[in-house]
Amino acid sequence: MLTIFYLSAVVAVVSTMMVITRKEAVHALLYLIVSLLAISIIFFALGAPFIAALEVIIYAGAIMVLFIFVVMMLNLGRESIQQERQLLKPRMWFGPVILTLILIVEFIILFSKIRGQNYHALSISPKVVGVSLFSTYLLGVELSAMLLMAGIVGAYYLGKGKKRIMHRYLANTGSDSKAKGETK
Amino acid sequence: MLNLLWLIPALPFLGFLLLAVFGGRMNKTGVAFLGVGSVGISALLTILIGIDFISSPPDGYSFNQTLWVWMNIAGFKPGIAFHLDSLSLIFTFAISFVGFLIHIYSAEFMIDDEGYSRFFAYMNLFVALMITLVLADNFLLLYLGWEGVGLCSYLLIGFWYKEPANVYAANKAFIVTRIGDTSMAIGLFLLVLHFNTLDIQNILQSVSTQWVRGSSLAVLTAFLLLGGALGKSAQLPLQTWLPDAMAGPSPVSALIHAATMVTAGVYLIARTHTLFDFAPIAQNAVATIGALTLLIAGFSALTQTDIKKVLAYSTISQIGYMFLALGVGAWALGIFHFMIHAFFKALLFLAAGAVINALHHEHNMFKMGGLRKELPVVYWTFLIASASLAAFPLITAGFYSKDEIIWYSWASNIGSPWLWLISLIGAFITSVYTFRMVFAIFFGEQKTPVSQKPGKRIKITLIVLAALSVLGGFVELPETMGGFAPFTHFLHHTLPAVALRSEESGIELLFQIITAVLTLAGIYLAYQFYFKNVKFTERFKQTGLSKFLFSGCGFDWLYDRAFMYPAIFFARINRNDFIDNIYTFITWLSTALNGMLIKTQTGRIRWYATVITMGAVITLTIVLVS
Amino acid sequence: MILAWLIIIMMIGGLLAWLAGKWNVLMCRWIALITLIIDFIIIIAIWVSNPGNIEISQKPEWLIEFTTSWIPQFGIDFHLALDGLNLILVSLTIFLGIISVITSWTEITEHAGFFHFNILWILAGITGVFLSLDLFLFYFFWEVMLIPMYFLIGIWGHENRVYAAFKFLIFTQASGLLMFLSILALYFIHGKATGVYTFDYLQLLGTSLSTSESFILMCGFLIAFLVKLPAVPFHPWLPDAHTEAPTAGSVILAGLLLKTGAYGILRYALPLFPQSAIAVSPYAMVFGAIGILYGAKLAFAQTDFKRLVAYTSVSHMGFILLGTFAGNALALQGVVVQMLAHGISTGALFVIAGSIQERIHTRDMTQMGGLWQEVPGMAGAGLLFSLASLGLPGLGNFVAEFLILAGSYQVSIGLTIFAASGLIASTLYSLMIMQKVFYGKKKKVWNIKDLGVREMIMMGAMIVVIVWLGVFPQTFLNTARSSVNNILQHFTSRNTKVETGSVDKNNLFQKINFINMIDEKRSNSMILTGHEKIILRREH
Amino acid sequence: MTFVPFESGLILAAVLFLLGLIGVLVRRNIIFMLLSTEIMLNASGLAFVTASARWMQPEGQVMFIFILAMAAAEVSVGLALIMQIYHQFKTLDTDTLNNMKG
Repeated sequence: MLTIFYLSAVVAVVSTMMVITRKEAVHALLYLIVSLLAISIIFFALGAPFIAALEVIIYAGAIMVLFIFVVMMLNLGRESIQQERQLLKPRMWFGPVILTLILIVEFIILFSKIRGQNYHALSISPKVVGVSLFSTYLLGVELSAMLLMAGIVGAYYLGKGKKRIMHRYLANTGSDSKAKGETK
Repeated sequence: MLNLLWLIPALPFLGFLLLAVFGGRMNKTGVAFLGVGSVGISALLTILIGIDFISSPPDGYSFNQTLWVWMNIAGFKPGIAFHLDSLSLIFTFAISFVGFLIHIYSAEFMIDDEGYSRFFAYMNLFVALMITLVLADNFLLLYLGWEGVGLCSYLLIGFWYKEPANVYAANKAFIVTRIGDTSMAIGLFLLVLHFNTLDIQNILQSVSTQWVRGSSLAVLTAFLLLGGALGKSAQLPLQTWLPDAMAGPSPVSALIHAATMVTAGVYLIARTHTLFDFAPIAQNAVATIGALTLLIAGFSALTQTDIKKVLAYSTISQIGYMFLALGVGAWALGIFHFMIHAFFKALLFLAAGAVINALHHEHNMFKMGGLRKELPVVYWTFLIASASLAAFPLITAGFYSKDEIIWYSWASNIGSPWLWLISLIGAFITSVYTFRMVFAIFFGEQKTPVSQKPGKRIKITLIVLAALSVLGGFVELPETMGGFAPFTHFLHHTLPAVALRSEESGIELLFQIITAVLTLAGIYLAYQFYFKNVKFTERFKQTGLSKFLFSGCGFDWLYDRAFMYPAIFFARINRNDFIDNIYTFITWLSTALNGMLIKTQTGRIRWYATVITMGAVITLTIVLVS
Repeated sequence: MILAWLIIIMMIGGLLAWLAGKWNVLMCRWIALITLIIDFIIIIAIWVSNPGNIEISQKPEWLIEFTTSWIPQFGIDFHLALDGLNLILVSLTIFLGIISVITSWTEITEHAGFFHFNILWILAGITGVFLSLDLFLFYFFWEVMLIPMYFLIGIWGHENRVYAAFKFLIFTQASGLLMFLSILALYFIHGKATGVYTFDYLQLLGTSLSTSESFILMCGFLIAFLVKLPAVPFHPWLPDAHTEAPTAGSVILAGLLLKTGAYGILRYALPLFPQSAIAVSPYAMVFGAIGILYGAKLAFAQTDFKRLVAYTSVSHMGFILLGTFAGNALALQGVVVQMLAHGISTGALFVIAGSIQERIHTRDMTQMGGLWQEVPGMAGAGLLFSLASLGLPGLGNFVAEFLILAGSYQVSIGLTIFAASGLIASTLYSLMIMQKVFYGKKKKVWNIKDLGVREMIMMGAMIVVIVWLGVFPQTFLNTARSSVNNILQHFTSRNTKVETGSVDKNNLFQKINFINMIDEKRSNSMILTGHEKIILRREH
Repeated sequence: MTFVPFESGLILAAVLFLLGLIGVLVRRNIIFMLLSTEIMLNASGLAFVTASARWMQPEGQVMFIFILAMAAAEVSVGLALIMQIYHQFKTLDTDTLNNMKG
């Protein structure tokens, strides 16, 4: 089990690194899928089979497909990669990496304080999770249902695309420039 | 009869109210009728009450009447209450009677003025308040009258308000007297602190029983009250306002700035004589200030060309004599001189007003001349008044009042040869400048044509006052002439008699002769220098000394530099209130800080994320380190 | 209940006026006027029905009291009470309210309904401040009066109105916040000590506080009141607000809002924290005296008519501060009269300034001059109220200033002499008004109308009141006597304290006095009656 | 059978989270930022699941499900927004999209 964990952890970390360094969006997405799959294995190793399944189905399946659709719809061509290259300058990595290094060191120090205790590596069955969800956390479920609903409505509204959604400030400046253009 | 006392001030006040509210809609006859009538009835009442008072004197030779309690706080209980005794009776009489005459005069004098009703309203108000002042039972009511007459003086000096100079003069008068008034107010606070009352009789009694003669407290109180008196009576160093006050109409100068209001200081000191008695230093100061003032003002009068300014300076000088009399303890004589002075000085101003009116508002007396034949009534009355002012021996009232003051400034137990000498010089100068004026106006060639001759009402007023200026003196004859003195006798019910140095009582006649001779010499000198031999005076006019005296001995110059300019400068430097800048700075600071915070709002998501990360780093570090 | 109605009538009247203003401007004016007249009749009826000379009592006694529960969870009551002091002030409030409605009859034409709503709500707030006896309620009304005032300045003000409105709001809000913190602290301290959590004034009155606690809490209250008063370092909001506000706003600001500060000191700062208040009283008196002269000096330097009058308020409020902390019957009664007299005289001067501005469209005095010929009636009124403001005897301000100075003289001679020079300064600026506005040569052909009937009635009423105050002040002194005596109780405790040992306060006074002639005993005897004083002196 | 140590799970979650963070901080393309956000969400989910395994409680997994739901909603709205932004501004560079600058 432990071997599987470490192996998939390495895969997850490496593929995630690839995600954030890719210049082409589709490549990054594919790496992310790999990362998600690796994490799903980790979930399994942690004794959460239901979550592992959800990770594969929803994350790697649904959400990533959504991403891919959007990337395809945007139809970003060669020039976008070119542009990406300009945007991604090596020196920009410097600051964030330093910050995160500090953070990881701190995390490690924090976690190392937790002395490992023995525990039963029994998997938690989907049934337990389901019961918990629909009894104790029923309100949360309802709320997330509403959130999803709102997300759908929002996405629909934004995606209608017939009318330009503009902030009134932008609309004003836009019409101003238009007016200027007309006078020319 | 005595119970009608409150009507004496109330009637003119009613006149004021009616004139103030309805005056604009009344015709001039109605206005004159109301204005003169109210004061007339008041004067009549005064005489009736006076007769009643003298014929059947009330207990303690004084009469009190309380109308209502003004305020009543923790035992401090001043009322609107009147107190009639011999002193206030004489003042009331002089004010209402002379006031009445001047009202008659003004009814004709002001007839062409557009502010006719306004004028009479102010004059009535003045009479009401002045009577309130002298009749007041307590210091607070006295202070009401005191400030009130100051106000009327302000209003009447600035009566022709379209001329900025008049308004300036009015402001000056009010402000300068207000300085004195403030000192007096502080004196009143002191009295409240120590006696918890402002009742004059009570206080005087308490002073004589509780305070120690010559104690610093008594001296301080006396000096504070004296400050008020100096301002009102235009004595050194607060005399500068009076010459400028001549900007008002002539009847105003006669009534307020010669006959009545300016002598309020004399009244105050006489009224509080016990206090001054307990403060010998203050009383000496009164005498000294009086002496100095009479000298300085006399010299200034000598160089003036404006007829009214000569009279103004002579007024200051004559009040100086009254102060001198009070200062040497000759209380009754000070009051006597006040009364006589009220007659002849009012007359002088009124006659001068008639002259000025006759000559198209010409004030410069060297542009007049030869009016003897043109205006005979004015000439004769003016001459009588001048003689009285110059103390022409034996026949004028001024002689009887002034001569005795000069005598007592030597003979009183607190008098001194210096005071005597100064007052003697003053008498000499008085006769010089008085007759200089007479010669300049009425003798010689006529330089300006006469346009308007005085009418009946003006003439009657002048004649009555002239008669009083002569006859008034015979109610008080010096020891050497029989000592018939009902006036002082009457006053001694209220004021103590003068204490003499015993060894010198025999030489009074000698002193009188010296004075009389000097007076006559002064008249002759005036005749020589200002009538026969004008060249000398022309040359004198060019000298710096003359200019110095002309400007009133430079007091105005000094005060402008010492107080006026600094005050204006001080007002200017901080017009916009520097304290505001402190708050403006706070505003500026928060705006600046806000500007700095705005800089962090770049609108870049990555920047925000970075800051959040930094926050996380810092938080975690703190958690770990602690 | 009648007290609550006083406030409710005004609030309802305000709402009605707002609604009415939508269709008929004249109707909203009449509604506002009638509302205030009803209130005025009520308050006068209360006054008349209560005999003026109320006996001196040890405990606060109320003519009328009204309590109902408001937010019981936090111990907040709707507690209103009337005694002599606030009876006078509420009457003044409604009187000046009527004046301000009348004065804006032709001045305000835009959004008249909302304007009258604001006026009535300000008045309701002020009345509430004067009447409430619950600290939370007090703070509530304190805020109620600010917001409409902000609108009043900000909407109907003159050229620089927005700046002035913000300045006013920030000053008063910030200081009000300090007061609110103090109120809360007092609430919790009292609650912890006794277990009763209440905002009720009468219960909080006896809270025992440590010296430092009491001092800090008192500062919170005092600063709020000093800003409102305003005392000198806190005054800069006043000239701007007064100058920029419409006439009615200036009248209410000067006549009433400033009085809430004075009232607050008398009702809250002194009785709640007597020891600390007494400890700061020498400093407060110094600031009062500085205020008198500094305000007068600034007034003298102004050329804007309204600004000048605004600074005179600073000067007159200096007298109030001086008198309040002098702490004897003379001075405190003087303070009561000063509140009234200043309300009337300054209000009247603002009305005059407003009506001049309405006619010649400027407030700059350098452009005026010679107005007497054009508008003799207005000039006469202007003269009278300038004289009132310089403290001419026979008018209300004199009585007040005399009593205050006579009272403070018993505490500190040097300071009083310093303050008395303010009398001279007040002469300077008052005469300047007359000189620059009404006297002198005409600068232009103005061609303007004198006071109309409406303005005549208004001026006449104010003249009657100010003369009445000057000649028969006893009417008001009697009404206020018991309240003043209650406040004095707290100063009496000071004297016992002084005698038992604290010496430093005496030293402080000695430093202030440059002619110190009060011996120690006498300074302690300053609130004794005259009779006792004489006995004391004889013993001496 | 050996079990996954608690610390290792957490450290993995931290590493993944920080990688996501680096992505957000470094990338200017808004799609990549959204992707990085997903990584971070996922990493936090991992932490929850680890904890759930540690204490044998289902709550951690429940939380993961909530996170999942939230991520789904977020992605749908976010992607819709990205499309709109791209239509309007013809760019996905967040640094040029700074109209919200204070």
